Amino acid sequence: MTRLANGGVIDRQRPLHFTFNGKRYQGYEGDTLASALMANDVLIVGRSFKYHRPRGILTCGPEEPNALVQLVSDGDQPNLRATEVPLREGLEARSVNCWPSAKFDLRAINSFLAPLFPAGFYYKTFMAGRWDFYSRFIRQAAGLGRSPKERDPGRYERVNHHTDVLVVGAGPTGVQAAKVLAESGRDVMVIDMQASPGGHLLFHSCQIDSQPGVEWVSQAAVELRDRKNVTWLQNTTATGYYDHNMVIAVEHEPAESWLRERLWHIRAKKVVIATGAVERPLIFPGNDRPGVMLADAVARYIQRFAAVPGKSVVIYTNNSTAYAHLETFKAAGIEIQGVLDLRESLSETELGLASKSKVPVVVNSRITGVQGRSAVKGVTYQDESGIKTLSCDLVCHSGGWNPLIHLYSHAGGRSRFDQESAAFVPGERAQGAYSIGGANGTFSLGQGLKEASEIANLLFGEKSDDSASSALAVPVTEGEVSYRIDEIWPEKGLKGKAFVDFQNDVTTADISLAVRENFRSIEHVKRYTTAGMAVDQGKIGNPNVIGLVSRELDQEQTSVGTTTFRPPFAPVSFGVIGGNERGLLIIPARTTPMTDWNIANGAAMDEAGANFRRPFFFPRAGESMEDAVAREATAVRTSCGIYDGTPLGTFELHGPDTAELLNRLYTNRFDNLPVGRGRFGLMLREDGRLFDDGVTFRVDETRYLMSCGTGAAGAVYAHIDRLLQTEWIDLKVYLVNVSAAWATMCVCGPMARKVLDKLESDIALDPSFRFLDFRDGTLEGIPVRLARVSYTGELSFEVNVARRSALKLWTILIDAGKEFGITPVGSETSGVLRIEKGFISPGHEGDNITNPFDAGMGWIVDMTKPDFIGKRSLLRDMRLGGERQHVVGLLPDDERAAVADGSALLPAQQELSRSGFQGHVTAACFSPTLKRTIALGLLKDGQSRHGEKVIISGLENSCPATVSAPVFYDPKGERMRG
Amino acid sequence: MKRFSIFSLARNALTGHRHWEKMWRSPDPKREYDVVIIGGGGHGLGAAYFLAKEHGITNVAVLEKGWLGGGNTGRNTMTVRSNFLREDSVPFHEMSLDLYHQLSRDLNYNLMVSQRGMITFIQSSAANRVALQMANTMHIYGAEYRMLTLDEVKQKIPIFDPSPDMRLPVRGGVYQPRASMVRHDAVAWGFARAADARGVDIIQNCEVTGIQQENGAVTGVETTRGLIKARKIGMAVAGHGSVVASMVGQRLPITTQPLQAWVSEPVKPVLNEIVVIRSYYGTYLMQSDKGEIVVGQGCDPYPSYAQRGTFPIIEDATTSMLEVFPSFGRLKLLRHWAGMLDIPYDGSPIISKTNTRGFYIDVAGSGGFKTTPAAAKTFAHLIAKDTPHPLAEKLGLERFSSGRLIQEGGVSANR
Amino acid sequence: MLEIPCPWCGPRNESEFVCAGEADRKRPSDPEAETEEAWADYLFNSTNPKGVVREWWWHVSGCTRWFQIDRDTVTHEITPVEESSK
Amino acid sequence: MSYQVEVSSLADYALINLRGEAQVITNWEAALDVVFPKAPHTAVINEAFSVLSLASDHWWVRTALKSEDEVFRRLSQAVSGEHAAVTVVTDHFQGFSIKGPDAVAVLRQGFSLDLRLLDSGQCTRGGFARCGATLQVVESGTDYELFVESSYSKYVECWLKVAQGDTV
Repeated sequence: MTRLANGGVIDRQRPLHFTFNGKRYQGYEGDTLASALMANDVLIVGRSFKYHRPRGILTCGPEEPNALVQLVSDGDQPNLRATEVPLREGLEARSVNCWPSAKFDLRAINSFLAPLFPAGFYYKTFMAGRWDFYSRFIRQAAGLGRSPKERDPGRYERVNHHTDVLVVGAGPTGVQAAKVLAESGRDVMVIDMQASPGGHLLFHSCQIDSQPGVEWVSQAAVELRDRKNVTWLQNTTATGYYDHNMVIAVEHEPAESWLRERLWHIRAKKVVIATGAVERPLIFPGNDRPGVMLADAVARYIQRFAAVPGKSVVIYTNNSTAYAHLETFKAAGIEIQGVLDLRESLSETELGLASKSKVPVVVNSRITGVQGRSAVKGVTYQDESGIKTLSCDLVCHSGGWNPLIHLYSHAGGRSRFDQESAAFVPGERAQGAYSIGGANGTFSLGQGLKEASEIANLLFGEKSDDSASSALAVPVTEGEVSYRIDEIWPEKGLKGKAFVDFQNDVTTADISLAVRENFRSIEHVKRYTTAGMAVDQGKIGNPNVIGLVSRELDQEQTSVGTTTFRPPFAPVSFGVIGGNERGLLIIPARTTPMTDWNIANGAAMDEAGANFRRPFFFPRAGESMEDAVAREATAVRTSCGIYDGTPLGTFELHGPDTAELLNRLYTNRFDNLPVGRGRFGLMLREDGRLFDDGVTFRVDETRYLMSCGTGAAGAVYAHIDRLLQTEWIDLKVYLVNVSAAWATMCVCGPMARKVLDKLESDIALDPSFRFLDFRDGTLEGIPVRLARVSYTGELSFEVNVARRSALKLWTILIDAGKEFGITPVGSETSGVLRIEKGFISPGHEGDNITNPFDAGMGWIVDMTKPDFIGKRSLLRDMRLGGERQHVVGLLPDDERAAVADGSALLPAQQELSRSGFQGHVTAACFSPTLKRTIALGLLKDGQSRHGEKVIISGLENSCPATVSAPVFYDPKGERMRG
Repeated sequence: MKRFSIFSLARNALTGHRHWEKMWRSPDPKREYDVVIIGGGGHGLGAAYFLAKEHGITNVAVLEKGWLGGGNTGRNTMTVRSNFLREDSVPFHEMSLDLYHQLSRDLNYNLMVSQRGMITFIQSSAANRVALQMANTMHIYGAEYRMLTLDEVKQKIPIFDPSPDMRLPVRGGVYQPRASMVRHDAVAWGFARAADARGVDIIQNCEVTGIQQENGAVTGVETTRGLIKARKIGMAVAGHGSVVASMVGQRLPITTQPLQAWVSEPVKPVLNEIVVIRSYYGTYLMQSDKGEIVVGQGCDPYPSYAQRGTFPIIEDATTSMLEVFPSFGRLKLLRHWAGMLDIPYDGSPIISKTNTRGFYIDVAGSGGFKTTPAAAKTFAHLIAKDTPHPLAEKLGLERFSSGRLIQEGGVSANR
Repeated sequence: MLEIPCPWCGPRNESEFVCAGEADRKRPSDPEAETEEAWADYLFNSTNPKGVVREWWWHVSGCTRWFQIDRDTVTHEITPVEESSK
Repeated sequence: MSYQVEVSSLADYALINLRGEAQVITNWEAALDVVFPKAPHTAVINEAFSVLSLASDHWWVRTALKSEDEVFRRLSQAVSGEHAAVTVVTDHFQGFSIKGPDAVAVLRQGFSLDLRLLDSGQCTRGGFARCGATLQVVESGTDYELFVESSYSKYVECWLKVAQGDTV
């Protein structure tokens, strides 16, 4: 293996040094790691998954199954295909899955134990004792490369793009199709996996319009790229075709230097799939030895990289394409020992090419073995006259070509087996996916260019001669060999391992075993043998598996069918899929005008509903949570507290039918709510369970202001809007979300009125301002709406102010309240205050199972109303009766007991019994006001068990407690109504 | 049925593995059976196995429209757990876990049950409360589910490397040590082989196109391979529950929605436990024995029978994964697919009689793989005895007309 | 990723919408006249067809309008439903 | 290194949300002496204010902050007694300006809708990042104004900074 003195598309002025498995080598700019290794005579690049057989490079593209490397120098990435790794100065890579080295791998012992490892052996053993014991060893042997250790420093981006036509593949047919479409004025996007346009013409010499093919393509590409209606991306792989012509693509080398990769969501009206085809291997014993390569790949290494994998070659083929390479091999100084052709006869052109290169051809021949273990020494073959040998250091084989129908199949397209080209080709098309050229099973370049020239007709039914310009004449090609193939399967019972899936070490014997054990569906064969389940996803192996299964079952290949093609076409980094949504961008952190103030004043923040961040409590130096909560709760009960109620949902409802709507939404009546007053309302789900609650004010005759829980706001808005727009379309009501327009500050506690009195205001705060009244006016000149709403059970004023003046008024209130001990209060504290008052929270006591009667809220349910959401289900609950879980209070005998939310409730007698489950604690806390632990819970038939003893059973401890009414403080609510 | 073991492997190695017998027969359907099971996945084949093993009913046919194990049994993420909220769920799922741990021996087929344990990250006080409620309920039923401090989480999962400015900082976790991973295909193949050996006919490529009735009782099924008579018909067709049940005019409280899963390329072992990142997008991931990182997420947001999913689901799950395992950024997605789940309104399994006598349904619920052996055992009991198994008493359709649902999430959230 | 035809805004990506269930699931005008069976059917059951279903969709991030489409749950082919025939 | 675009918060704007059917529209048009835009994505812009069409029965009137009360009053009185909704929503939304040659390179990361279809002067409402937004096209390709619910303003600020490619 050497580097040719000249030729190849590499920059010989720019040598690049790299290390592979610890040894230093040198390649050139334009090389891939694979071509550089080849030019440095490195033959063994890895070990196979199960038998750990030495493996060399097989192909020259992303379908490479053997040359998988760990790229230590670029983020320690595992399982990269050396054929896809552009060579860089200082690149460092290592083989995967072998120890201590690729040349000498301890686990090669597996090949001697191979008879014990047929397909699916692990289903038939390792059953003594637990699988965990065996899996520890198996997991060490499995897995190819190493997962990266460091955090991925890469930055990524996801973008959305729309185009009329997306062309996938910038080979000759793709570029010609793009030209025709661009000239028709449509918006065209072209994406191509290679670094530069040309497709297979980058690797093969062939004339188009009497110009070297690759020049014709790159010239056409340059003209197209400048057009306004064309977007062109090289180094970009189309990885999946999704619903409604959405194609996901990954751009590997974006122009923006700070981006490592960019993910494209491309919505196209039509998609032209010009992704070409891949060569598939033949099946013969020893076809996995290092030095056995695909014929087209060797031609590519010579043409593109001037790298020569061997000095003397035997070519083994069942089709015409190998003959086109004879000249290339000869010109590279490779001695061709002979062409072994499986077919009975050759065509004129094939014979002509062989004789022109003076190459001996043997027809009707079969390779029966490859000599040499870690390098090829020769082959043994059989023809009419018996077994013969040929010595060589390189075997090039070609079993035919497979159209890349992956994207076409993702789109939902059906494929069929075409006898003539012996390959699965597109059949019944789906969505806007159209295949042309190699991807369509059209292996003649001339024919492919014809399809491309008629693309406008194919996609839009426009005859191509309608458009005037001359560019649409079909380009003329010379130097093409017409494709001929006879698919001939090897006889059974050949000695030696003949591989079908190189990476997962699946042989023809495994396929026969699977069918013998009655795994007859192609999906069963794949899953039992793991053929096609490796990193290359069966790109070159699957067609042979299908062929072997169809022979074993004596069934047509079309009826055997393919396994499902699943995205991605080629592996995609999780980094680019995650885009730049890291840290704070993964889900929004919604804020209020007081958020920064809260943080600045030492709040311990917590996650509230609907992505809001809110203060949990405000610890002072040295205070535990319990201490802080006790201080804050005591302040609200005895002097004055202030908290930020802005995250609550706030909706304006306008219209003459609003009262009727509210009557249907809430369990209580709202049509008799006078202007200037609010009313606490309970909303149920249609199945009668607690949904949300809150106060709704009547602002004027036909305008109401509804507030609802933070977490439920989105669901409440959707619930009301759905009913208005799909069920009760005759109700005249407009629903307007104004949640973020208002900031809400609750000044609560016995001193609340005194704090507000200190401020200059036109709002009278005397007792005529009754509980659940609201009044508009100004505080310190700032327009506000004061409302007497209380979620703490104390005297409380909700100060609602426009966002623009919120922080200013908040600081005024804090200063005014200093002399009254005003204390900022967090949600943990308001939780304690809520439990003390026994206020029901749909999120805690509701628990998706409680109806209002279970929660002791019968007082708010007006069953005389003709209908409201949930009423019919309440009638069902009442009619069916039976045991229900009721909300109860719980008073632990040990007043200092620590009770955790979620603790189970058991009958007093047994501490722990399977049938004893009676319910659970929904909310527990130490009440600083009552100086004891209190809790709310759901208990079977709880309302008839007040005074009874139960056991609160937590994970760490359990304690006896007495069942009580679910309210512990100011049951009649005199303090908040005062 | 010849027993599998290392000795059978060695014996057959000597003769080039040419003498292995068929795992299961491919018989032509008889004209009549005592019981016909529609659906050849884990639940259907398992029910047939338990009918034969525990109830002595062997004149049974399992009808599969495609290839056995090709439905959700072949598409899930191999996770088996019993961490649930309700007292009617925990014992049922605990039985499933117990059965899984003896199934390899019972079936003489290695299901590769690895007890990895499952850790759910706790990233908010609300998540903490739910975890405690679950832990307490499970504690009552003898299922260990304990809270972990942040240090314990870091010590169990070395690659857990949260960034400092994490949107929802991880404060700890909750851990079910017995949660396990099971090789999904092997469940279908193991049950199929054992049921076939006991005389059950497994008939593939046989789609049921209609169900015949006479005055309110089933009499047989019309299939693409002819009419098959039977007095008892069991339906276990995850993803097609509504389609088959409509053949007897039975409407069900389920919607069919895709549940996607995907794998990375195989790498050396880096992750032992099954990890759940609930608070962002409800993402869960684990590393298979072969070395692939397997990731799953909640359902796609609309009903579909297309057996493929929408890409943003993978994007959301990936952002969550990278928040706790940033080193996975350079790891690559290898393949993604989708199963079709019958999502019940309350998220719990439905194993029930119906309005049509002799027609029984097993709707696996929003994660049918973890319930496979328990559902199969209780479904067999229901078919054989026409009364529910004690642990499946509350799983009937009656719970919907009585309104006493077993609320484990499901679709109840958005109705 | 579906592209949903909003009657007002034109075709948009599925991420802008919420699928709001089967259109033939109408709330009974007089719930109390419904039997327990019929009420449970309305609350919990779905037709859930494998094929074309008429659904409500809500353009929550766009014009916030609720509209109906016919969608094939196997091929995801979508045809708009005329406003009047709702 | 980052995209060439300047992002800034808008301050001098007032937004008045209008909901109403045919008969009230003529009252509003008379009150402001302007014909309302009726087709999707269209807006009418003059020096005093601009009227944005958001849905078949939904408009925004955008004006300078100082004339918020006066315009609100004129619009409310024009429809008193009618079934219509006139609401000041200035504080419910936070506006951003995104200007520069790479404006689309930033916006296309957040909007899934086809930005090519929106000419200068047009507007639309659509999914943006994880919060949705109302977009006004000042100059197609280079000058856009974006309104998001104000509880998302900190999130959108951070989003725009990261989308610009700032190596923060």
